Amino acid sequence: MVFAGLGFELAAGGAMVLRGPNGSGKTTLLRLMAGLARPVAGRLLWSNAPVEDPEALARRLRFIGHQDAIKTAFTVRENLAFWAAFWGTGEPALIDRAMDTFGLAALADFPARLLSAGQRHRLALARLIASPVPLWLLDEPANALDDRSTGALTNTIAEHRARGGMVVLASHGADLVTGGTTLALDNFTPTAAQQWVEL
Amino acid sequence: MSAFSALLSRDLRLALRQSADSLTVIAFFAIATVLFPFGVGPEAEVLSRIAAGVVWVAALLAALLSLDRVFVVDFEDGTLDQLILNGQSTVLVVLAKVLAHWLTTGVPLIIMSPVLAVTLQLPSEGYGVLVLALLLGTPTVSLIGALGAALVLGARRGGVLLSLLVLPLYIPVLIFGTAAIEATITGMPSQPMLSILAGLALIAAALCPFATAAALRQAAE
Amino acid sequence: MAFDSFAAFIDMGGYAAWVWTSYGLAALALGGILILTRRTLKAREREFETLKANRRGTP
Amino acid sequence: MHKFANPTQFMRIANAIYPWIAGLCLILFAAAIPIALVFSPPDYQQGETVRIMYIHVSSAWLMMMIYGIIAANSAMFLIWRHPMANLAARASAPMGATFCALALVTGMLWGQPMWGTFWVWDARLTSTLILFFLYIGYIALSDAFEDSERGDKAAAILALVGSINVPIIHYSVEWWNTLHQPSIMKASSEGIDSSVHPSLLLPLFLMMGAFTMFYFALLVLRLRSELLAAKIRNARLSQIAGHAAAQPAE
Amino acid sequence: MTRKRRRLYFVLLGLLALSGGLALVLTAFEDNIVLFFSPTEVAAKPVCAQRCRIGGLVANGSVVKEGERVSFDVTDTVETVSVKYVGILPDLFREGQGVVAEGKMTEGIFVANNVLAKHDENYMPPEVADALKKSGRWKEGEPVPVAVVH
Repeated sequence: MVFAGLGFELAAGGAMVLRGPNGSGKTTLLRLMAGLARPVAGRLLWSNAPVEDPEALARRLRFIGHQDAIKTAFTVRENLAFWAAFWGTGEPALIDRAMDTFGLAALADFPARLLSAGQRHRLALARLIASPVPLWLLDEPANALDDRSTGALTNTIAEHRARGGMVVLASHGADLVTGGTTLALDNFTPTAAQQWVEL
Repeated sequence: MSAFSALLSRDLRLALRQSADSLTVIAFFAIATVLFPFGVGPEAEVLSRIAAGVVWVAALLAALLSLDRVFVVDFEDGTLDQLILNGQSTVLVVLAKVLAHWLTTGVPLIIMSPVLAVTLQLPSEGYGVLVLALLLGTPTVSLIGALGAALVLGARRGGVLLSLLVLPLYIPVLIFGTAAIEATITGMPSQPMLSILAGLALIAAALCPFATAAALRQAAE
Repeated sequence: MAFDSFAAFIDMGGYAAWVWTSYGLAALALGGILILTRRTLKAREREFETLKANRRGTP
Repeated sequence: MHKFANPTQFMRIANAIYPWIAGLCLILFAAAIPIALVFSPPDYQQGETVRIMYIHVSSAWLMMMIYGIIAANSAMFLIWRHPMANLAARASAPMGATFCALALVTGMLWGQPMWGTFWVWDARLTSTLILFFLYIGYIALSDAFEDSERGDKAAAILALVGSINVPIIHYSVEWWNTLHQPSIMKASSEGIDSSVHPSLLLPLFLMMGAFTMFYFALLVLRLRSELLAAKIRNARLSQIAGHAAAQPAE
Repeated sequence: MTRKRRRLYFVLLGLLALSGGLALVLTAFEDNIVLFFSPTEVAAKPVCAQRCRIGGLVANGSVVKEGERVSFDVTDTVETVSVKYVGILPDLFREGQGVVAEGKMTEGIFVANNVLAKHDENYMPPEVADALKKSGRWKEGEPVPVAVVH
């Protein structure tokens, strides 16, 4: 058991920052919200209705985790174009904008295997713009990013929220959002007594 | 369908860019087959008796070699999470992956098989039915193999475990695949064996994708 | 009683090797899995008791 | 249903009936062994080797029944996530593998004197061998992951897929021209038809009953053991969580 | 497409494929996938020029033994094939009993290199078998008219 007794809601244009030490369940919570994992108990609501169709939920959200999901044999543009085609979202113009935003335009036709860790992570984040959806779930998005890219990410999140988008992000570093709520996950760590489950 | 066709074309392009991977499988198929004349002796009579079985067994082992990588690369670089979040169905992802695997390993194996059968002195009546049997049998190999590959994602000794899980399930395909060829050579009708192979492929196509999708989802969990 | 003598019983109508091997292997298999199960169970019971005791020991 | 899904409740019932199952198992063995070995007559064709049948058919019956139990429990585990169903499947698998091996070996020991060969590659024997590999694969897969829950689920999916083999084993002797004799029992409107004389059927039924009770008695012990293993794992995890909580937050 | 719809399509498609596959397999089995050929098939077609198996009943009065050399006829009551064999016979081998022989046809005679005995699903003590035969209610190789367990 990672956490218990946790509840929150997020309105359009809202943002929430998950904070807590290692192992407090930030990644687990994000994956639960994405529908990649199932909770032992508890439920997920969208517009006050229980999520009964995980696929419809998946169409409304983008999850960017620790792994960048990049094919190194493809170029930067091909990587973005594949995901845009796979999700059936986005147009070529959006792909260009995504690369511009995260400073990848000059690298568009470079094979991804030549990119540095930070550039790869930017390529993963560029999917947020190339294939737009309302809800972004970001797991430590500022990891491996330099100051300029962090600034770009902060702006992108602000623009997304201004258009009514929602963001949930796990972070233990710099503030990427202004005026969002903060959820300290270590407050919900089960007690030792709860852990000692008498099966 | 956009997810299906996008994934299929991505896998095919990846296979083309990294064509060394597919070539390794074909090379393994050739080497494994060519070992037999050295093992059992070069007498044409002995070789032609075992030719059908040897080609089939070598094709199964070669396919097994490639199955290891069907999902594991996507699993390790985080692509699998994104593929599951496709907004349509995980079964579509599985079908695209299986079709891509069949096109990139099954088809080359089928094309290679008559050449290798020549080195094993397969009687001339056998070639047509050899290709036909492989054509009907290799889709089952890809379908069952994808299930095995999804089950062992993240396991210790995944490759060895994969062969333990998958090879027993290949036995029916092997039995009827070789029986079809033997029947033709001995002047019996091969049609019943071929229709069993087709039936097995249909049954596998009906059952395996669902199980594979379930296995993938719980591997990502 | 299907046998005239003890020797006939042991001989099993000439099939002693097959019959007795079968019964021997069955006894070995059933006995073996019984012993293994009990041994694991005992070991886990002991381990669980130690863990419980340790837990009471620490607040 | 949910009453049985609760481990504490389930084990209370299981432990209560355990002495009865174990006692019944002992009584059945005490009756079956002397009748099978001494008091039952030989067969008119196979002579004394018919005594191997009592072990062989009982083992084969159990390997099929246990696989059915594993598949049913796997389905319950995957659909409703009942932890007890998972433990029952895990606890049964090694026994299923044992009985499957026993059925194969006694079949060989019977085949050699009667058919003239230890082994033929026909449908019944081949599909039984596949079942044995499935059991081994199930056990290997469920233990192959660092995260035990992942192993449980992967193995459950494998068990469900493999269950397609069970009807193949059962019907193989009727579909196929084979050395293996047809089933000795057939359900019909009049009850169960059997081509076995009652004097040979009695030890067979006794032995099958004894084997079945042996399985259920051992299942209770193994469930107790699996449950303890889960509790130990949980206790260890809670210790680790306790350590983490004791450390200062980052 | 809604989720339910999509699921329904997938399941229907799966069921269609499953029933199609089962139908193909089962009709193929009707066409007699064989472990062995019957004497009628051997007589009708030029099978067994290479290694194969034939199966049937050992014809009554056809067994001739000279040490390890045995010759006997295998019949399916329509056609008969003569078999030659050198080696040890299984204990169940006897006249009227089902056998399977592995080998190949040479000059109209089936030369076996292995003989396997097939036995039926009837089990009974010898006294019962004798009594049944004496009363004429049963002949070896036929289903037994007794033993219905209710």
